[in-house]
Amino acid sequence: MNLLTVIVLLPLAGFVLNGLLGRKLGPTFVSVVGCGLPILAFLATLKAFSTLQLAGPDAALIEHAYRWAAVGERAFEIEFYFDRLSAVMTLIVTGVGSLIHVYSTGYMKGDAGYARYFAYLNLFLFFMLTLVLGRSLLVCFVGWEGVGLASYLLIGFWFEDPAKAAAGKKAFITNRVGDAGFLLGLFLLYWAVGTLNMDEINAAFMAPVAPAVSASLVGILLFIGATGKSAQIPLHVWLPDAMAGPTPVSALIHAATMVTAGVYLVARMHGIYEHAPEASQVVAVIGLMTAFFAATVALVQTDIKKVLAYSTVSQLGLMFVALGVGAYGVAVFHVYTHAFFKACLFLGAGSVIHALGGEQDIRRMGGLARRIPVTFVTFAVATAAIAGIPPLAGFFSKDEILWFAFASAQGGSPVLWALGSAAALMTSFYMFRLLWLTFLTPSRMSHEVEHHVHESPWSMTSVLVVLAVLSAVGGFVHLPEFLEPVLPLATAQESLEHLEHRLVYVAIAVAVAGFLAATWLYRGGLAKGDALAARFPRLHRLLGGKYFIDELYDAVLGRPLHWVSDRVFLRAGDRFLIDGTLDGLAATTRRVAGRLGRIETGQLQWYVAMAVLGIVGCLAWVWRHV
Amino acid sequence: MNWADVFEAMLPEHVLLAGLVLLLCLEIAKGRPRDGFVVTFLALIVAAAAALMLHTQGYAGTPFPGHYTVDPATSLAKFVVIALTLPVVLISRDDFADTRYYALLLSSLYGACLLVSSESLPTMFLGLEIMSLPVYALVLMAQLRADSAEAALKYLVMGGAATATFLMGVALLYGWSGQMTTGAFAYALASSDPLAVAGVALVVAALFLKAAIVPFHGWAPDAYEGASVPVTAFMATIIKAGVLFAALRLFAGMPVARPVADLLAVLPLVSMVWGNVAAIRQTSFRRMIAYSSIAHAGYLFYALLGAAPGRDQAVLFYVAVYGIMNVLALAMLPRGTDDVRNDRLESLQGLYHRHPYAAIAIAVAMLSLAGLPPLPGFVGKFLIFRNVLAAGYTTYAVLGLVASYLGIYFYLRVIQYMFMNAAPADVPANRTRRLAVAASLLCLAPALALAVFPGWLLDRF
Amino acid sequence: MSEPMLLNLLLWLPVAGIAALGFVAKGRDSLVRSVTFGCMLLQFVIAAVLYQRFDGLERGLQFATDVPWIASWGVSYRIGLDGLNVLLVALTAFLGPLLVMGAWTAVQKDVKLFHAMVLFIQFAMLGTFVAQDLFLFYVFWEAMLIPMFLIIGLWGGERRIYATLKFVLYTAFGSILMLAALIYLVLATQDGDGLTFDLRRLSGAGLPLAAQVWLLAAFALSFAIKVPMFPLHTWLPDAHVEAPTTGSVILAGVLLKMGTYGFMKLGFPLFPDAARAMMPVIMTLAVISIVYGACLALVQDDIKKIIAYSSISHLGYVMLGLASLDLIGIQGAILQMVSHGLVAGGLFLMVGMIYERTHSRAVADYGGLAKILPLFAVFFSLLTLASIGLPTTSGFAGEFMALLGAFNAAWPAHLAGNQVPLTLAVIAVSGVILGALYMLWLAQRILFGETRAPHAPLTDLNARETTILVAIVAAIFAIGLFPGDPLAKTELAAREFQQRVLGEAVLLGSETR
Amino acid sequence: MADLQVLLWLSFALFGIGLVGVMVRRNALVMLMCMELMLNAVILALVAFSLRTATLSGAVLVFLIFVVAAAEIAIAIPIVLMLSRQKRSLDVEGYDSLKG
Amino acid sequence: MSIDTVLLYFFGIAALAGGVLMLVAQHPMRVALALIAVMLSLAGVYAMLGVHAVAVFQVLIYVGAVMVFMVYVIMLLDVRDPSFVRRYSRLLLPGVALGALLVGALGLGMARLGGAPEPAAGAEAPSYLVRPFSQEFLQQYWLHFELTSVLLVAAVVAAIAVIRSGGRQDG
Repeated sequence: MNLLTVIVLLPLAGFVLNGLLGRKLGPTFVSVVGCGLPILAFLATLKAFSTLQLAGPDAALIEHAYRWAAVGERAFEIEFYFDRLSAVMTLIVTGVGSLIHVYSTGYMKGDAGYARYFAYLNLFLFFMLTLVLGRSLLVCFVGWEGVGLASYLLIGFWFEDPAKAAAGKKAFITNRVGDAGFLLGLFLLYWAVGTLNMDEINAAFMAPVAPAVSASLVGILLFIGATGKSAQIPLHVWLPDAMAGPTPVSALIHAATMVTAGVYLVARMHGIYEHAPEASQVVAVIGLMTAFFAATVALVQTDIKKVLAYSTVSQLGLMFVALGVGAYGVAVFHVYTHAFFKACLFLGAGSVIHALGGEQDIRRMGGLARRIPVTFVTFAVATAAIAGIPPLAGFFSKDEILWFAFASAQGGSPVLWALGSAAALMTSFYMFRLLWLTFLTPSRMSHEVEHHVHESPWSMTSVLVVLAVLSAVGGFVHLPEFLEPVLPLATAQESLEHLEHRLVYVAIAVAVAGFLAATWLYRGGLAKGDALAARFPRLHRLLGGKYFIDELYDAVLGRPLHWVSDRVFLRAGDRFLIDGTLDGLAATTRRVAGRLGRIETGQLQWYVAMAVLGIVGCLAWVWRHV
Repeated sequence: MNWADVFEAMLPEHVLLAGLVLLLCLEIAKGRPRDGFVVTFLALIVAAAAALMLHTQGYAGTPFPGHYTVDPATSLAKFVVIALTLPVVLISRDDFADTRYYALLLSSLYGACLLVSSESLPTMFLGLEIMSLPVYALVLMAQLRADSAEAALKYLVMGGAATATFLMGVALLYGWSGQMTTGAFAYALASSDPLAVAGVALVVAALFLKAAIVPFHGWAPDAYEGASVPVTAFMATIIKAGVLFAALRLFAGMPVARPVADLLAVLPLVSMVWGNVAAIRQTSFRRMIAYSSIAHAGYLFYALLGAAPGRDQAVLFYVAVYGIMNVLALAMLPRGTDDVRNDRLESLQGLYHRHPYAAIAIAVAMLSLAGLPPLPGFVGKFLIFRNVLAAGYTTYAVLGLVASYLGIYFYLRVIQYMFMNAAPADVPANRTRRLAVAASLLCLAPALALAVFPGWLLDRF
Repeated sequence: MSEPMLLNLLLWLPVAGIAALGFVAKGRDSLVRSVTFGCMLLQFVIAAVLYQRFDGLERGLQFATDVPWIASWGVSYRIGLDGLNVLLVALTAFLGPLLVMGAWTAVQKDVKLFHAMVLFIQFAMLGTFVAQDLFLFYVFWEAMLIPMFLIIGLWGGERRIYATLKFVLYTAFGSILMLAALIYLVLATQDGDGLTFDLRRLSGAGLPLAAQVWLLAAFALSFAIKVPMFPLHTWLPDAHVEAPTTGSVILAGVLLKMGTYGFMKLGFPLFPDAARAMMPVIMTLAVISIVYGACLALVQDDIKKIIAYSSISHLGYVMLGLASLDLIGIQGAILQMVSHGLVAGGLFLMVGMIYERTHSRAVADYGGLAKILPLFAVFFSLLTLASIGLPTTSGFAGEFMALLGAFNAAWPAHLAGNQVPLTLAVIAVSGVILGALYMLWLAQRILFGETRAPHAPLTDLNARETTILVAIVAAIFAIGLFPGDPLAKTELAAREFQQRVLGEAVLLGSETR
Repeated sequence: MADLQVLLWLSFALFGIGLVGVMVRRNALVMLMCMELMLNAVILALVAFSLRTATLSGAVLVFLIFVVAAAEIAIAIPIVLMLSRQKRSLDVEGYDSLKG
Repeated sequence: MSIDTVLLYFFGIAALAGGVLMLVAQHPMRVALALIAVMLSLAGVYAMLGVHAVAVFQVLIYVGAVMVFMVYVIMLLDVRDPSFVRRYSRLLLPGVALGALLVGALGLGMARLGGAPEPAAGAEAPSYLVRPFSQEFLQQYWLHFELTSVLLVAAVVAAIAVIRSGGRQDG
């Protein structure tokens, strides 16, 4: 049985069924199909996973679906590839995905676009599975673009609001910029290696005779694709805006799965990066910058989802730091833990928003701990996990990242470590700030809102609980070793190995420090924080305005493009130069026509004169040649 | 002189002459006006049949050696000329009731037939005169407008100048060669004797005058506009055809070398541009057709640049198609009492909604004249430019094609008026006349045949 | 029925349809529509059969007819299917019935003439594709002008006369020079057997390079105007905007492909040496078209204009793929032609549908249509996605392969050491971004946001319109997901094209490795 | 025997005078007479060449020209008469209602 | 120089003078008389050249028929017409210049002939007496003889048609 194909197609079936029939057959049908098929996919993945486990550590299941196209001797095959890396990703996608589908049945209850929502969500799963299961870059790219599409559709799910529709468009366009880089890399690889199968490409780069293309160039191009999808500087701008979508979507797409596609891609193509130190360095530096700057922005955000969004960006940055220093398995490890706690956080935030009837501003929350206890507890666990409090999941993965950032033989350096730790510190700080302001401080809610606060239905809370548990214990699965047959372990510089334990303590200290700082500042509510902001107004504005990157892009790219298109191309080029020339020629012809008409005066003598002129001309012409 | 030969070889001419005589008798006997039409029509049919018969029989002979020759090609040309007159006669009946009109038409046609067969310069001279003289009167006979006499005088004076120029050229050629055959001209093409080249130049200039090549074209727009519709049709087709066939006889298969080749290229090229451009701003349909015919005369003379067999083929095909289309367009024009107004292009506005058939027919004619495939005009254009290119005049060919491009606009403008513009408020309702429809069918059928099977005509060479 | 007859039937069916229309009494408009539709449908069925029976592995013409036409010049009525035209013939026949359906209620004026013209242009377009004789090709090529002139000029918008004259005069200029070059070519390549217009025998390969370059330039001018390539594109927006829906669909769906088909069938193979020499120029223009068209689409406020400029951009990919002279690129170009025909045709049909309801094409007049016209929004989104080349749609297949070809062309031997193609290909990829930018912006403005429309109560798509769009979307996805089948039909021809152009000179990247 | 050149010069001069007359004179009748003068010039040339080439055909053509000239006048005069009646003038410059 | 030559030159000069007179004479009647003078002079030239037949017909047909007709017409017409008063059209100067150019173009070309061309060798000078001339005409140019009749018929019909249609217009 073509298990992998089935895994991919199950959500697609959900999309088709919900899309075509959902509106007619009602929400129950939609829920059953929408949740059932992903769960089936998850079960199928488990089955495939067990098969894979039996096959041995470095085995891979390869399934040929069909031949997309063949040109000459070259064929573009649609093949699915299931090794341990894809297995982990698939499990995350189907597992967390299924949970979020279940959660959504509660969250989206009663929405007019219920069927549409589940259709989109299933479509997303389909493309995401295509992405992680695809053997060739082409299939991967199909999924890559497809998840962008699903993301676009879901961000703009409530399209009546122009801002939400615009956010969707922004996400898509920004992703497209990255996709262009991906495409370029893909083309280059195809030209150089002659195949798009990722395992073969890796093998080619591992081979003694490397392909005739700069691995760094290809690496950087693919990484551009990754920055788009994974919201890294400079293409991170879409992710915060993407919070316009329904919260489960943020959890699934913009936290747990899609945004980690970039990490997956780089990890998957590690064969290239291992031979591209420059590219790796770029990956690390960009990742670090993203981690740091996103964390600083998250410090001052007041929208609960925006905080989480920047936190996601920051965490993704850390993953790229890991990738950049060659710790591919560690990066995937963080993807894995991050999927749990960040999904839990988002869903918790969703639960809060649900409880508050749509309120997202943490300045108008507070004191929710007792009102919605399940949400609070799960949220707190996840917060602790992301902050890196041991022994929760986030601690393990983050600690390893920081260690390899410091000590990796493939580009680790104290600077990476220091700034990464600073980012971790800020993470801890803003997450606890969020926890305090939302749940623990005295209520700042309006009376009416407060009156309606209620705990979410079991379909939502149960998911929260599951995720919280996973966030708590997920770290004990030591993924890097498990992935070792696929993704080689990074090696630490021997001279630094003795520092490993000390750094663990530092990491714990950092997490605790963040917690303490947040407690100190926000335990009493907003006042202290606002006072601090007032003391550094410029800095606060800079961070609150997200470094004004959007405005910068608009001024540097958007407007000039528009200006050039409008003024130079349209007005000067098309209308003035081209059409102007042609219209001018036409007008000249008409004018000449008028002149010629005037030559025809009606005077017979003039006609004769013209004729005589002609005769003289004829004679003169032939005489010249006699 | 073999009388049987004379009879057979000149059968079409004889038939025309017989018709002419019969018409004169009718005129004298004061027969009913309609009889003139019937006699003419029958004479034309018989003459056309005779010409076709001579052609298909492959008859070749010289009833008057050195003066007059008949071969299949000339018979075919005669057939074309005579057959083209048929629709002209059909659309004449409503305008002209008297027999004199038909007598003049037949005599002019007789002249054109002479030109086609002429082998000596005097014959050609007489042919030209017999062809032209009646037309001066025909132009004037348009009773519908006051300007006809003016048009006739202009035509006459320019025609007279052309005659004198032609004769002067003939005199010089004669002085050079001592001969009066068309061969004298053809040989003179290769000579560099001053007499010969001057003679050639003058004869060519005279042909240009008759065919209205720029700058000899002054008379054409005025004459076309001033004449009545059938006469315009006759002038635009038969007269032009006659002149071109005369030119073919003169060049007689001789290759054209410089400087005469430049003469044959430059002025016609100027004509194409001039005619096509000047037509853009015209408001009178016939005047526009006149400018169009100036341009077309340019294409026709271009054909002479090419080598011999292709040249005949091109001219014959082009003349046939061009004539058919001109007659078709003029036949389907709305007609009424106010000729000046009916002649305005604006009166064509919205024609499609009033007379769809007429509009479509005119559109076909216009597109064919513009040389757009799949209409036969394209094949004609193709033939001509193929010859020019084959003769090695690439630049001239390209320029000529570009000049022909200039013409597309004003033909399309007519279509635009008929199909796309709304009719003016006070358009008189003109009934489509049955004879005009018959004439149009006489044009459309061969046009269709030539579009689908151009080879039928082309392979006859 | 014998196989060649089938192709002849396909070709001449519209003419029969016109003749049949002649017998329909005045005023019976729906009968006119039915007759035309029946004719088109039958044509589609025939085309489908032909497509099925077409054997991609067989060299040379299939379903060929060769009857002398003007024997003395070697002109024949010579038609046949080969790999280059089989897809385009199928596309044309596929769009035919949809055109008629699309115009079912939109055209109320001069219905008979309209349908006659649609049939006529269908005839001319099919003829251009199947013609295997240069003369015949030219005749059909030019014959397209007349019906298009009338379609735009009679049933078009306000500035229709300007637009239609611009279209015709632009196009005719190219054709005139092509005619000159065509005659020159035929005369220059004349051999002992006299003239021939047989496309299989004609080749300008023996001519000196300078002559070839001139001839190719003349042909290319004509084709480039039709494509249209920068800077000869300015007729297209005007023509599209003013044309009635049917006209736009014909233009975008098939007519523009004539240009690229011309390059593929005539321009490059006839003058291989010149083609190789001029390839950088052509590639540059293609890339400029991609970027320029996309940029201009960005600043338009008329829906049709946006799609019109997007056509310029999309056909740039076709030219890029062709100019790459790489097998994948060529195949991609062919696929992109078909894809663009479907996508742009579909988009124009949709614009027509909404225009029929509101009589406005201004983007600013619309908003939030997704709320009031959900079905419309779904299809519009799907077509938008296909237009921006989202994977699984046909747009992706074409664009992807064309670009991939361009990359492979970056290092073929005939341009050894030339970094220009690589640079160009990289620039071309930016079109992917710009394409998403303008199309999504368009979709966002009209589908999303506050509900806004010139007339408040709008009805969603009816069954007829839905059928049209379902057919188009199905085709788009069929090609996008399974391009292998069409590509298998064209591969041999694409390879022959490639070999003819490259000659003995070099073999390509994708072949040598 | 007179010098051929002299006769030719005379012929050309008369031909030119005729043409100039057509161009510069306003009176329609004068115009017609000038055209006759042109034909006379041609006749002179023909006669001269006939003598030079010692053939008769030139002279024969002369006779044909006589006939044609007469016929031309026979048509031209009525036309001019018509015009003079219509336009109340023989001034050719006034005959410009057709133009453009 | 023989008397013949003198007379020839005299007639030639007279013809030229008559031609010039045609250009400058104001009244059409004078122009007609000048034209008659030219024709007669030319007839003299022909006679001096020995081409008697042409000379005779020149006088008979041209002067006797054509010009008499012309003079009648001139007398018929109103003399107060502006064209009788103002001789020249606007194109006087350009016209004269063009005429001069034309004569120059024709004449200068002929001047390159370089002396009198030789008559065809061995050809005996034909007789231009009326009798051999008529024989030649009727044997060689029989066709043209007949054609002139067609021409004349056509011309007559045309003239009648013109006059008739004129009459109708007035009526």
